[in-house]
Amino acid sequence: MAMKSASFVSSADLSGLLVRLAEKAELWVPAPEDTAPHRVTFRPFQAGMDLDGHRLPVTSPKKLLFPQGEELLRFRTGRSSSEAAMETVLLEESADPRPTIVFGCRPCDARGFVVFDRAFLQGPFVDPYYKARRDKNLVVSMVCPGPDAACFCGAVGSHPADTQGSDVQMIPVSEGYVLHALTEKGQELVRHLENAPSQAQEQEARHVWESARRSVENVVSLMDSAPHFRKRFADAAFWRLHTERCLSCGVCTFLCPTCYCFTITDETDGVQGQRLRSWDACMFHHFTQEASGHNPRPTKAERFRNRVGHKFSYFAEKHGHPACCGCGRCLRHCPVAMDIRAIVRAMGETEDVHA
Amino acid sequence: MPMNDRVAYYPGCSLEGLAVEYDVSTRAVCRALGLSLVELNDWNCCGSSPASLYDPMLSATLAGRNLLLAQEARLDTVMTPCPGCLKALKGAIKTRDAHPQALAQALGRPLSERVHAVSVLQLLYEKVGPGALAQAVRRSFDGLPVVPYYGCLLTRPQAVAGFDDPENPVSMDRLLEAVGCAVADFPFKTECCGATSAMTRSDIVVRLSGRLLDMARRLGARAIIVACPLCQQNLDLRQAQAEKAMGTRFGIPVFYLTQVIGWAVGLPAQDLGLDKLIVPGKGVLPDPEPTEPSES
Amino acid sequence: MNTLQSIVASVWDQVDMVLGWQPGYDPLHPVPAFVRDPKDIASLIWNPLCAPNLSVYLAKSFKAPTRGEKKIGILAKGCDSRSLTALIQEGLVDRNRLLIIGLPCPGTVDPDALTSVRTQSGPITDVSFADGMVQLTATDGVERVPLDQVLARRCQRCRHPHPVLYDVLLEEVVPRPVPKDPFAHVKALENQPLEARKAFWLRELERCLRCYACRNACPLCVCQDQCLAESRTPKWVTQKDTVADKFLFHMIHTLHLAGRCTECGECERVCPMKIPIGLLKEKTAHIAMDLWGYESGTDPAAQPPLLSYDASVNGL
Amino acid sequence: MRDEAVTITNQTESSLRIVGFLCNWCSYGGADTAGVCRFRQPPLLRIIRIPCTGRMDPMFVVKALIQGVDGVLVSGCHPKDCHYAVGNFYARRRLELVGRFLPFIGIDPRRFRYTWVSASEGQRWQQVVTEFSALIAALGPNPGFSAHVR
Amino acid sequence: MRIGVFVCRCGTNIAGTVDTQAVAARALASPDVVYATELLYTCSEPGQQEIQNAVLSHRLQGVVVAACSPRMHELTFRRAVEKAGLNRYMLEMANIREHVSWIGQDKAANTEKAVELVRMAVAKVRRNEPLFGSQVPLTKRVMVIGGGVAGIQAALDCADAGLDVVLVEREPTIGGKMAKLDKTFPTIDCSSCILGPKMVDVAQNENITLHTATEVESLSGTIGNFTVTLRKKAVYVDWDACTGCGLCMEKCPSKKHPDGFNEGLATAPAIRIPFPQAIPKKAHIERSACRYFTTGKCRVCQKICPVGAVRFDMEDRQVVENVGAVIVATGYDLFDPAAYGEYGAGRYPDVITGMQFERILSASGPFGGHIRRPSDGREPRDIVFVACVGSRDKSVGRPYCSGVCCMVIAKQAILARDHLPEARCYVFYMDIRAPGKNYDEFVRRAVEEYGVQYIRGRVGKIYPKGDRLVVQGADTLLGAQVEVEADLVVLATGVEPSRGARELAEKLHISADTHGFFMEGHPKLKPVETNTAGIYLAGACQGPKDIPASVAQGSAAAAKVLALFARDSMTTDPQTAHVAEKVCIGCGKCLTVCPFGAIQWKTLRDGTKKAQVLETVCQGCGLCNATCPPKAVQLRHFTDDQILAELEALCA
Repeated sequence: MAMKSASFVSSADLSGLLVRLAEKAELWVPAPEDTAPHRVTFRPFQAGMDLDGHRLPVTSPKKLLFPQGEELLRFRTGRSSSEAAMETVLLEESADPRPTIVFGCRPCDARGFVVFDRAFLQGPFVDPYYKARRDKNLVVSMVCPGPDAACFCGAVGSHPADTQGSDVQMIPVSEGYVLHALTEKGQELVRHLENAPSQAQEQEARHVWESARRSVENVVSLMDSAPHFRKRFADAAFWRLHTERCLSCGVCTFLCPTCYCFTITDETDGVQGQRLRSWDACMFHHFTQEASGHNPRPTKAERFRNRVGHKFSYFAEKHGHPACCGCGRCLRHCPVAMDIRAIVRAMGETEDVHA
Repeated sequence: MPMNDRVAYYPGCSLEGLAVEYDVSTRAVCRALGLSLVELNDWNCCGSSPASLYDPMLSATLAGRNLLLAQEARLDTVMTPCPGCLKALKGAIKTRDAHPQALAQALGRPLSERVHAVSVLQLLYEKVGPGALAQAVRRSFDGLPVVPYYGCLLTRPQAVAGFDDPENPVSMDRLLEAVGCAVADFPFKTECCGATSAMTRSDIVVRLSGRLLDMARRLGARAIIVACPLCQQNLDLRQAQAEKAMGTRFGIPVFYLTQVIGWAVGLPAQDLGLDKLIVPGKGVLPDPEPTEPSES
Repeated sequence: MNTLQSIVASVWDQVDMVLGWQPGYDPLHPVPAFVRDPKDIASLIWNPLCAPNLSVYLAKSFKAPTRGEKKIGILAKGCDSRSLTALIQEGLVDRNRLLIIGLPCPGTVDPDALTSVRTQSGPITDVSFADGMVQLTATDGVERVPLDQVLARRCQRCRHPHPVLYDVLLEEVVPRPVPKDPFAHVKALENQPLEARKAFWLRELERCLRCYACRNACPLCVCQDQCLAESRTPKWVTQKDTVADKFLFHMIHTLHLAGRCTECGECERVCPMKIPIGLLKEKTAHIAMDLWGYESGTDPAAQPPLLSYDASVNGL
Repeated sequence: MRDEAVTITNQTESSLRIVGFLCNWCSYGGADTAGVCRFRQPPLLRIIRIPCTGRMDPMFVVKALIQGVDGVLVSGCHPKDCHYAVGNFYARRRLELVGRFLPFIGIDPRRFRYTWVSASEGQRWQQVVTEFSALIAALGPNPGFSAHVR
Repeated sequence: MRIGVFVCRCGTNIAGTVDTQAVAARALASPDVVYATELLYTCSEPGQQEIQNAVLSHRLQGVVVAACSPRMHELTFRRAVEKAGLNRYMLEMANIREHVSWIGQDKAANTEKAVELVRMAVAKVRRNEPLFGSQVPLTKRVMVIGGGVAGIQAALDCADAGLDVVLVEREPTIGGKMAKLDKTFPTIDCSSCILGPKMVDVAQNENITLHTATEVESLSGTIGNFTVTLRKKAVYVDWDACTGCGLCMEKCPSKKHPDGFNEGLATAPAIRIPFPQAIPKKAHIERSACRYFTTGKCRVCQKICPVGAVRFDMEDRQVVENVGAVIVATGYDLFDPAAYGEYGAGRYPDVITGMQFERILSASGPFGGHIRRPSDGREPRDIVFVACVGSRDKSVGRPYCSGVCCMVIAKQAILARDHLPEARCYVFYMDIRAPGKNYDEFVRRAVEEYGVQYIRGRVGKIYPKGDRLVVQGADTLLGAQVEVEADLVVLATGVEPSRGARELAEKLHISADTHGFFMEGHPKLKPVETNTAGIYLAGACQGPKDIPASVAQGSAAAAKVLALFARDSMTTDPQTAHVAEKVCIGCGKCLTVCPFGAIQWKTLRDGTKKAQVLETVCQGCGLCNATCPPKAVQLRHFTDDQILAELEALCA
């Protein structure tokens, strides 16, 4: 892979670097929770916070580019004093977003933004709200120390050292980190860092990078599941059986770095109000609830089928890779450990399940 | 009412003095009927009427202490023959239910819900009962006409006493019938005998007790059966005065319930203090030697 | 687990299906199992990691379908049996359709606590339990942790480790002793000043994602698809991502469970953000006990306090 | 009384608000009676008429206080006088429960009160309103739950 | 939506301490408000006209009137907007008089408050919807439960108006307590002479279906359409056949059974006609007394009955009646004086109750109308009446006054003196309660003309002395103990709810007070209604009453029923609960809490259960709304959104 420029940051200097970055932009890092140190979440950086590269954060950084409740515009109904009966609606665009930096996320999280970009930037329509944020955003990912039982990036065309979606990649080495700029934006950041990595450090980095990539080589791939899905689509029994224990909550989709579905509501308060775009989840009953009262996806079976279908069939065929980065949050944090990998695999299995 | 066979015994002051025969006969009868009385250790005066007149809480505390003694002796039922003491004890229990904290504070520790007080009449009626008593009879009174006199306190005020009909009680009637007495319906069974006015207004006592004796005579009673030291005293000790005032002669012996029952179950006279009576009673008592009851 | 298998086998002819647990994607995560085929009985497991309260699958919109007139067999820990009892109390589940297999419970493990006390970091390949210890076998070695040290909070305060309602009982595990004060956690928070309490909840609830896992995992939250928190008519809660709105949702959940909550702690267990929302319900349970001496899910015949009243002038 | 009213009137610059949920049959009538008798009351209270305290969902109390209303006052028929026989018996339990719950989430329980006032008790209504208003004035504004704490 | 706001000055009542002009002006700032003005007297004819004009000229869809209390004029303004073509529920009122201008002097603060109340009202009306009551057809039949004088009166009034009436009586004959009375106060006219004809009317009125020896088993349905299940008890005589000749009574070998009609002072045969004027005049068998039923032998009556009407195999049977309204007139029973041990009632034969004395006085009574002592049949010389036996006495759980006893005693004392001029009558009383027309005069006559001795005080004890009785009591006027020797003592026993009143209340879904008397809809304004629509009360079942009051209430209840049936169908109040079926989760909590049984299950085609509100039964309390977890049940006009809108308008 071509590396435009590189730099070395010692563990000691890291927090200094973070403080400097925090002045330029809204800086989010994976950090341990104050109340529960063993639990890591993405949070705005504050001085003294130490970034945790070992545990995979519970939440993904998507919130930064895709807020849970994003104000699209404000409105108020007024009245031209002359004719009381004349009502007018005054609109007001929301303010421009500030620049942001995601620092120290995993390659899988960074790859989540690739899925977002396809949906919001590379489709027939460009989403102005996402674009505004994305343009001012920088992603610094760190090579992953190794997958756990729930991880499956290897199965979805990625690996623990993947560079897709990152502007800069950090590679942990003995006394610190080697930073590789991968994009123009990345250049910007790395250029301002003085000391370049030594030969030895570069070598160690390459070694770390390689072993990380290889760590998932012999994982069963889920890349080409679209045909299996089509085959199973009408197999109601299959979906009922495999989703029986699902609680139909939103943990999987809300924690997912690639889930970008949303709903739009007007929240009025007297004569004024705001138009909100908020996270929605295809696992919710309301997601497809129609005004008539009819719901085309009445049970969790149809809803789960849609989630699998969207990630591994519809999106995959349109864009060449699944709408999934294999971070494993959806099963790791699921109340009943629903394993989407198992279901996608089962779709392909020949024997027919009829409960 | 739940009673375990061991019953706390609170004699009260009168039973140590003028009503000593009530005390001995009560102990004797209970023993004979298989009720083991445990006299409260270090019991104190119930406060009687003066205490409650002066300060209800004082009365409740004085009586309450005795109940507490029972509680500490692991005894739920406190029996006292004296209706005066009974009222004080039951009064304390009422206070416990109404103002538990207040009483607990006064007593230094809470008084258990389980502890309750009964008269010897209630004890015999509910724990032994007419049926069992009839079984235990060894000297039947076969048809001796008597009237039961409950007095004013034993069943009143109903809210406190909570036993038998306040105005027309029958428990003593039933027990006396069980030992073979012919019990007349005594309309004055709960009328006042003059009570404590004995010292200050003996004329009242003589008049009221006189009416009782007169009614008893008109009903052909040969004995009056009582359950209260004060009543016994007024009817027995002052019978002569009543006779003088009314210019007539009654000569009706006044027994304690326990004496009559004691005699019926065959206890010897000395165990019952019969010699303590002013109006001699031996005469009216059936005199056969105690017979073994037919079956028991 | 022979005894469990044999019990299920022994009642098999009475049931359509047995709700139990089977191994999940790793040893730390057993998952709910719906056994409809006797050959699957062998796959059933029962250990302190079998956390999910299976009664959630009985009354909710995603209730497990059953055919025929036979019963539904269900494995129930102490807390689960309380939930079942509450569902029966409210007529949401028909007692006669249930065959409850009671499991005296040693307490369940909080995987979060487990990871926090682990010294190794390698993926866990096996977990076993013996005389009050949890033995973790990982790729990088074996370590043993006392069970009491990694118990879920709900289990530290459990008053009914022994099932309150069952048809068959698994006499195997000895249930753990009942704690002195089950409401110690509630009181600990109450001992802080008013402002601190408010700050605590604002801090905790700000993390809430409104993923509704707590609601969906709650066996007594039967509104489900019609939950007031998502309703637009009437509109109690907005879509705004503010702590006030998140709070309103949790208050709806809490007040709807007031006098009904069986303290199974599922809401807290399933929260991906690990917000101690169980405390809210525990407080209402505490109040119900104070005011009416009522403990939900302990008497199938009892009427929940908020669905009944005291007709005396000064009563409550 | 008079001074009471005045002192609190001065407080209204700080725009304190009490919302009252009154049952149509007893307490709303009691408030009317107080008005007809010209019983002076502080101006903090805004009354919402409901048919019966049985209609009172405890969530109304919580929502009001979370949104920053400074005080919530619920009033209905005296127990046993409920126009619907038992509405206030149910309300009594629900309101007592929510009242005891509020401090747990850091809301000052003194900001919520429920009481019983009959249609004839104008005097009593004046007393209730005056006392509660004075209390709320003393407690000052209720920040509600919009404030983010980190 | 287009909303108009009308702020009333109410002369100076409001304008005096509220800047109504400012309130109107600022109302325009609220959403959807297109017109706002102040008016001098909004409730006046011109005021209402203004509103109607504005509705038309500004095409208003909602109206807010800021004025007095809605309890005062809501109806007025609803009618006004209706005249202008709006639905009456598109009106909201802001109470800025009773709740603002009259309770504060600070004009600034008042104005601010008024502005906010208007804002809240606007927010509410924005959420209002046109509501329409539903039409319910009426079953124009009425059931009267209880055949005493109150029930008879109600039945006759309804029947005379052409209604079908079903009269249900528990006893084998109608007539109730009044039939037992000898004379009535204060006119001393003969009870059976005035009641008898009415009883005959009942029998002869073809609009009245009479069920005697019958009890109500259950009632279902709602106003306009009730279904009542009755249980006709087996009387072992075929009443269609029985001619009431009474031959069976003569021949019945087991005659010595207490005669209930004569209060146990006489005996009657096992097969009997209650009394000569009984309606229906038919024989029935008292099972417990009958030799055949007790020993299996006899059947004499069956053998001698000329028409062969006796049926030993008869069994209870159910009858179902459909009616549109129910009048409950179950009357009263008398207190059992045995509770007063000291009076010896039951122990001393010559201590009797007032009702027993009525029978003694009655020419059809045990002694053919001659006053004699039950014990030895001697004529009493001294008769003592004791008042308030089971009245105004907490200790026996009867704290209330029975109302009639004072008059009954006066009447009985007068009659006693009439029958036995030599007799002396004494009355122990607490107070004399004689508030009715000519009542006090009547009592005075007893004292002044008939020389009845009234002693003010309670009786403490009654005891026998020889063959007489000594009545011992207090004379609180003399402040002395008194003892009166008497041959006969009459206890004026108090009035209590009739046996089984509580159970009946449950069956009818009406409420009873602590003593068991049925609860009227409102103590002053709804004396004959209950809180259950379509069920009315008459007579002593609602509280102690004398004959005139009972008759009056009987007619009043009848009037209510006639008013109800004046239409062919009725319009219900639309402010009721309503279930959004899609949202309802079928948890049934609303069914549990509804005080009126107004919610029932509805099973959909797919078998799922949903709650369903019976709008005619729903009283609109909203308890179900507050209880429903997903808020599927909404109380119309007080929905969550409407209340929340008011709340949010306040927070804004």
